[in-house]
Amino acid sequence: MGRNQKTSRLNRFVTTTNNTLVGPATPARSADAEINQQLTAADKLEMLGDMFRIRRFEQTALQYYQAGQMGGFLHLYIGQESVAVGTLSVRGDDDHVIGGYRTHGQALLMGLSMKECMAELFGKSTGCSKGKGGSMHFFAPDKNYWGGHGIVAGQAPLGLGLAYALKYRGLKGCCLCYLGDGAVNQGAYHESLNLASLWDLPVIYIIENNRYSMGTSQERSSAYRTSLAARAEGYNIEWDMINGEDVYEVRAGTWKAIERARRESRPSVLEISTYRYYGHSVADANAKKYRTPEEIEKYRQLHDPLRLWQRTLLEEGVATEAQAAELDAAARKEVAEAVKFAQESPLPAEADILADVYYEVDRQTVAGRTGRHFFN
Amino acid sequence: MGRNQKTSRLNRFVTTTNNTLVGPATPARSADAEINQQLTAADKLEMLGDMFRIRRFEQTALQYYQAGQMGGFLHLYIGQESVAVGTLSVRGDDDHVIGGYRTHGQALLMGLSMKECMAELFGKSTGCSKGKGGSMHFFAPDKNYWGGHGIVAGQAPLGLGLAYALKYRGLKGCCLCYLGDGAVNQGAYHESLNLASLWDLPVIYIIENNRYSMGTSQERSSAYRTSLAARAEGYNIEWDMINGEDVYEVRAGTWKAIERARRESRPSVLEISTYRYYGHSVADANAKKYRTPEEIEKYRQLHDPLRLWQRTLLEEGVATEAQAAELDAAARKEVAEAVKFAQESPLPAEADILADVYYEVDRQTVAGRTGRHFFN
Amino acid sequence: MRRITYRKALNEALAEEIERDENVVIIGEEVAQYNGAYKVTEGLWARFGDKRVVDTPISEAAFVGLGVGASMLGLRPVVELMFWSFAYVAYDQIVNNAGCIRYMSGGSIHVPLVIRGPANAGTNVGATHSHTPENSLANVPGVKVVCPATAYDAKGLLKTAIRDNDPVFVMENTLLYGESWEVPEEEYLIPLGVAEVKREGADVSLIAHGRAVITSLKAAELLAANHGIHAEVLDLRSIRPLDEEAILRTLAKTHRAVLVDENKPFCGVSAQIASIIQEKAFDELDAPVGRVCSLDAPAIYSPPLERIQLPTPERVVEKVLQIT
Amino acid sequence: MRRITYRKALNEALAEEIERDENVVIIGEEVAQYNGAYKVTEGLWARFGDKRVVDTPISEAAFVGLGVGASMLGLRPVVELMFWSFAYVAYDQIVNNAGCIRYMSGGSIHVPLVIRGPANAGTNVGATHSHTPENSLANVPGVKVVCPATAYDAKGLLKTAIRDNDPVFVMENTLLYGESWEVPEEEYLIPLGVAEVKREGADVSLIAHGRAVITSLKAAELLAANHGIHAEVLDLRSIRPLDEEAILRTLAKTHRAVLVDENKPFCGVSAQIASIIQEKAFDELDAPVGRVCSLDAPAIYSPPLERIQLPTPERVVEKVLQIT
Ligand SMILES: Cc1ncc(C[n+]2csc(CCOP(=O)(O)OP(=O)(O)O)c2C)c(N)n1
Ligand SMILES: Cc1ncc(C[n+]2csc(CCOP(=O)(O)OP(=O)(O)O)c2C)c(N)n1
Ligand SMILES: [Mg+2]
Ligand SMILES: [Mg+2]
Repeated sequence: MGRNQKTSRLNRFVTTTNNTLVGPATPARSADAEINQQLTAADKLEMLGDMFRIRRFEQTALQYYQAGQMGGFLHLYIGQESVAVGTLSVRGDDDHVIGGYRTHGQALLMGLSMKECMAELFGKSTGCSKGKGGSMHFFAPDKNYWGGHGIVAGQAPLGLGLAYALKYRGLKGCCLCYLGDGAVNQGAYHESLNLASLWDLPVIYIIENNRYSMGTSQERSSAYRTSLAARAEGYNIEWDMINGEDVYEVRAGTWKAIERARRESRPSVLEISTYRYYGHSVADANAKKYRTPEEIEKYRQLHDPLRLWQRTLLEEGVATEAQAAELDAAARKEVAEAVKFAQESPLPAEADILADVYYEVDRQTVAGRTGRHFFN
Repeated sequence: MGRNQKTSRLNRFVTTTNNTLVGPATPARSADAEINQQLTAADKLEMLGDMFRIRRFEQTALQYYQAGQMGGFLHLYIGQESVAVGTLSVRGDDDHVIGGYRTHGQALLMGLSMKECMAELFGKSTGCSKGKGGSMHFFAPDKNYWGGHGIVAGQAPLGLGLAYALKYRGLKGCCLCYLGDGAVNQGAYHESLNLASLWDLPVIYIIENNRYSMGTSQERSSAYRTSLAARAEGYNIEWDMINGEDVYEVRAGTWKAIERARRESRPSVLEISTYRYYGHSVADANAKKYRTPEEIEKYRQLHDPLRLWQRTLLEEGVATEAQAAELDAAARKEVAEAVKFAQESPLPAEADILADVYYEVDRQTVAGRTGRHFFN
Repeated sequence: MRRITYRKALNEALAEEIERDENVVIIGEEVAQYNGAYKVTEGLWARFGDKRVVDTPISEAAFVGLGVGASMLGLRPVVELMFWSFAYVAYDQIVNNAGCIRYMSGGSIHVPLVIRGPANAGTNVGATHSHTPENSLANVPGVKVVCPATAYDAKGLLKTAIRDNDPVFVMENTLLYGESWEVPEEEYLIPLGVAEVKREGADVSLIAHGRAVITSLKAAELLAANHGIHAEVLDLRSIRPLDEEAILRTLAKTHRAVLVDENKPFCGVSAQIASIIQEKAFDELDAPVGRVCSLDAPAIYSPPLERIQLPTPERVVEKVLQIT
Repeated sequence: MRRITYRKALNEALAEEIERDENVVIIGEEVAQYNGAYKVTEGLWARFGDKRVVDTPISEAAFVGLGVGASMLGLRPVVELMFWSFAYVAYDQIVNNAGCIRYMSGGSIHVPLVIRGPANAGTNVGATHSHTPENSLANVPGVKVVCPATAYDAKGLLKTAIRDNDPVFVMENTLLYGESWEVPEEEYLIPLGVAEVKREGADVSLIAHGRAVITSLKAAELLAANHGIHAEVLDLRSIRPLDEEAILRTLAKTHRAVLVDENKPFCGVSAQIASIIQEKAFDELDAPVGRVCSLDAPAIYSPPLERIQLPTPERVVEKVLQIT
């Protein structure tokens, strides 16, 4: 099987024997990058707050899911917060975002309220998808957030299309399209890379490499020489490997790609190393079989992006312990309110099952009133 | 669009200004390769004969197609004969072959008789697919020839499966899977590369790069850095670029890949430069629009694989003009007999429309006689 | 009135809509510089340029998905599939992304996308190239499917499809591209979901879509000439939305129906129509609804055989005689 | 008799066939080391090892196509789709390669392949994961489709499917995996194409497949208890081949039918059955054939809503009351 030559870079914290908190490989360089120098203390605190928001939101969702108050899947982002926070903290207002089914983090950062997200998980009509999409299918196009897609890599061509529309219409901005390390083996992703390069589209594919696709390690699912991102070379696309636990590095790498998209209308592929603490989805009974409890524990202890960022801010003197605790408390409060909102919200009505299928029917246009649209 | 850095190697005869017959770049080396040193004069003549067979077969098919005696498409291989002849001349009896819809050449070399191939084109029941497949769908599994596939790159996973079965069953041999330069942009091909490498499968993907997919040049359809084959690197697969007009080079490169498959059970990707003289299919009314008549003429004059090989044999003193003419005459005779056979053969019977759908029904097994299989 | 081909009618529809709306863009394999594999887009690239008429690599999943994504952000892509048969390499993008995103987003997104191309057997291109997926795609709530039978309908339906705000799949027919019909110079639109009686008759209703309409019209000729049976031919034009009223109307008149389509029979369009008729016109029916479909095997290559694999006027006549 | 779950029954079928025939190999995402996303393959990797139970990357087109190719050369691959919904990224391999190669090769190749996995809505996993493609796939001549409703049927049908020499698509149901039924210890096979009367009755026939059979049985209870109506429940088990005789037999007895399936209605399986019944049992019918399908929208997430989007016993009862 596979003959992958691992780079020490991506996996370096996997093989570390150092028992202390591991810092980024090139802390000085990344932190010194212009995009990071511009950060104010408030900006940095906001990012910490965002990490708390994502984590507390999901921890609470998990409880209600386990209590049977939600259906379907729940793919938790916990452990990966620095990726969403880092990448989206450099996003401009004109940039658009689309991703897979492990994207609560991105959604919350794109301006979706916790209330509408929590309500969606509860299947309520006040949810961001009116209770029709569920955990995998959050949407807020008015906020440049295009989902939430359940089919692995199904979003890759859509992201391409968003970038295409931006370019076609002469609009500013680019599209950030997230996918997993397992998703790179879907054909649609490759077709998309070719088109992105051939047509000079401003799309950035962000591979959140959390080392596993369900129970399958990267080594068991992908053949590669140096990295997954390097496949981009075959399409003449610039790519980068980024240490996901270093928010500065994530920001610097993403910014470079965004600049490339804006200035040259060229695509990029970024592979960001990260880790998920929970199972593939909550129902993943085998969460502990394909990796050791020690591995998970090591990540929690040594590589937790939230703790690492918090420590960075403390070390930089940007935040105090008390400020961090305040941010946490605010996040918890926001979550509690979101739960209350979700619980008190109504379910969709029975008639809603047949709404939102056809635009023309929903608007009761002439087209929507012509011919039979629904059958039984 | 595209920012491809062309290698001079693949396209070197495109840019040549030399007005004489262009020889292979590394004639000494390729001809000296062990696999070529082993060739007897008879072997070399047989290869020339095979080229004549393919060319005369297709030229005649073209006439009957234009006379309305065939239906559907007719994708001619003329101009590319050296690829099929070169690659398949090093094939062992245990090796299997599968390809796309421009594969009459391969079929004829795999032991399908001209008669059954011509009869297939005429839609007769004596055809290699009983008149059910047509030009794109020749089959002869008893001769290790697995088609003839009309969906671009649809054969890529099938070739993988043939290789998988060989390995699983502990059989010798590998699978040669042909596809075009346009086919590399189908997702299924990429998924196949990953699996081939990950599972160490003895499959060789042979990209017949004739520079166009229908009316689209390689530059307009593919983004790449150095070559299409180099995408294999992203999957840690060995790859090679081969000058298709040099039979020796084709043989040497293919042999290396076959050895790799046999000894290491590892896949390869070979990109073989070649050219087609006719339109994409005969019905391609635009055959002359997307490339200049001069370009086509230049290939015919300077790069014709049949003429080049014939000249090599003359220069080597392996063949005389008379011998070459004899081979041509034999090929023409074989074609004439094939046409006669095809013309005199019966059409499938009306009842045959519903045969060959289900194995169990065809054999009238208990399963085939249970329940309704066909509807109306 | 002038007569133009089905191909030309489609071409005019595309040109007019490109001119009318700057967000209309034609995307597909060989649609631009090559003028279209079947020449439906002939001259459009020369006239409207690179931006509006775009050649793609052979990557249906990516460019169909691109069309969906671009439509979400305000474009009106008209994606050509060289054959609808190639939809199968892009099926996930078609069903899940074109078909379900509006719903999953609670109606916050809409997908004003057209996918068009030929969807027919009968040209001896073999089983892989001869699929007719209108039945399976019309199964997907959220999409619309139209199958024009004439040049007039092709133009009017395609124009409407492009202006529609839902994904519309236009299924054409290579055997009709070269046929001519009367088409006015003036602009017109044909609503989706409105069937048309293409021939009046009182004895039996032939209900069809796409080229099967032409087959039905020929059958109606034969029935009148040889059997004194006056068949009404109803062209559904649009499979979804479906003009159920028109179906029931002709049934109320004739009390007998033969459904003709080029689908493979199992769960073909005519299965659905038969199901509707027996449910809603049970008491109107004087005989079981008959169906004439393609013979139930993958498309055969051999030209004379494939001709009879498709519904023929003779088979329609035979079926009519069985139920009258 | 012992009772085992539907999941366990499938697991036993796989284990027995792996043992019986060295060419049977299980291929799919997470089927080996993870024991299957839904645990259908639990323990098989531990017992039979790497060669016989194979984990794949998320590349359905490639590994389904690999299964087709390997089956052509003598293997009997049993490919698991984690959900049949993911068939859409492999649809070309399924329809054109599994479905058409035998025909296009003039019968010189056969494809003894099984593709199996769950094909159902009802677990709130959203529209993309809730497709039921049995109707569309059974449309393809060359393939077979079975939809077991009980553990007993699941085991017997899967074993037969693996031994069958044509491509057989086994569509299971995640909502049934945990349910238990009586299943003998001894080996048995159930032929494809044989329906089963799961409950006798003389007043109306409920004809169903997959989990809709369970719904129909519950409806029959309600009809008996509350309305004194004795419904016969016919489980098709196999969609293609189809036990048409059994359908006509129950119709000849009850003269009324309600068809229940979880497809979306347009061109769903019940459309085809309705079409057959009205054609072949026209004079037997005392009322139009009724249909109860999923409500015609993509699968909704919200759990209480999705429960009623699927056919419920109550809706079946209501439809029966309408036609009796
Ligand atoms: C086409 C398709 N195949 C399979 C699945 C089931 N599935 C959902 S997520 C997943 C693993 C994806 O792993 P990865 O891309 O690494 O993302 P992660 O879950 O680690 O975020 C699988 C197999 C799917 N949703 N779509
Ligand atoms: C999936 C799919 N898309 C489109 C086509 C139509 N088509 C057939 S051949 C072809 C061009 C292929 O070019 P290439 O791979 O370079 O092979 P060549 O014809 O040059 O041998 C196209 C677009 C097809 N058969 N299948
Ligand atoms: Mg992952
Ligand atoms: Mg080519």
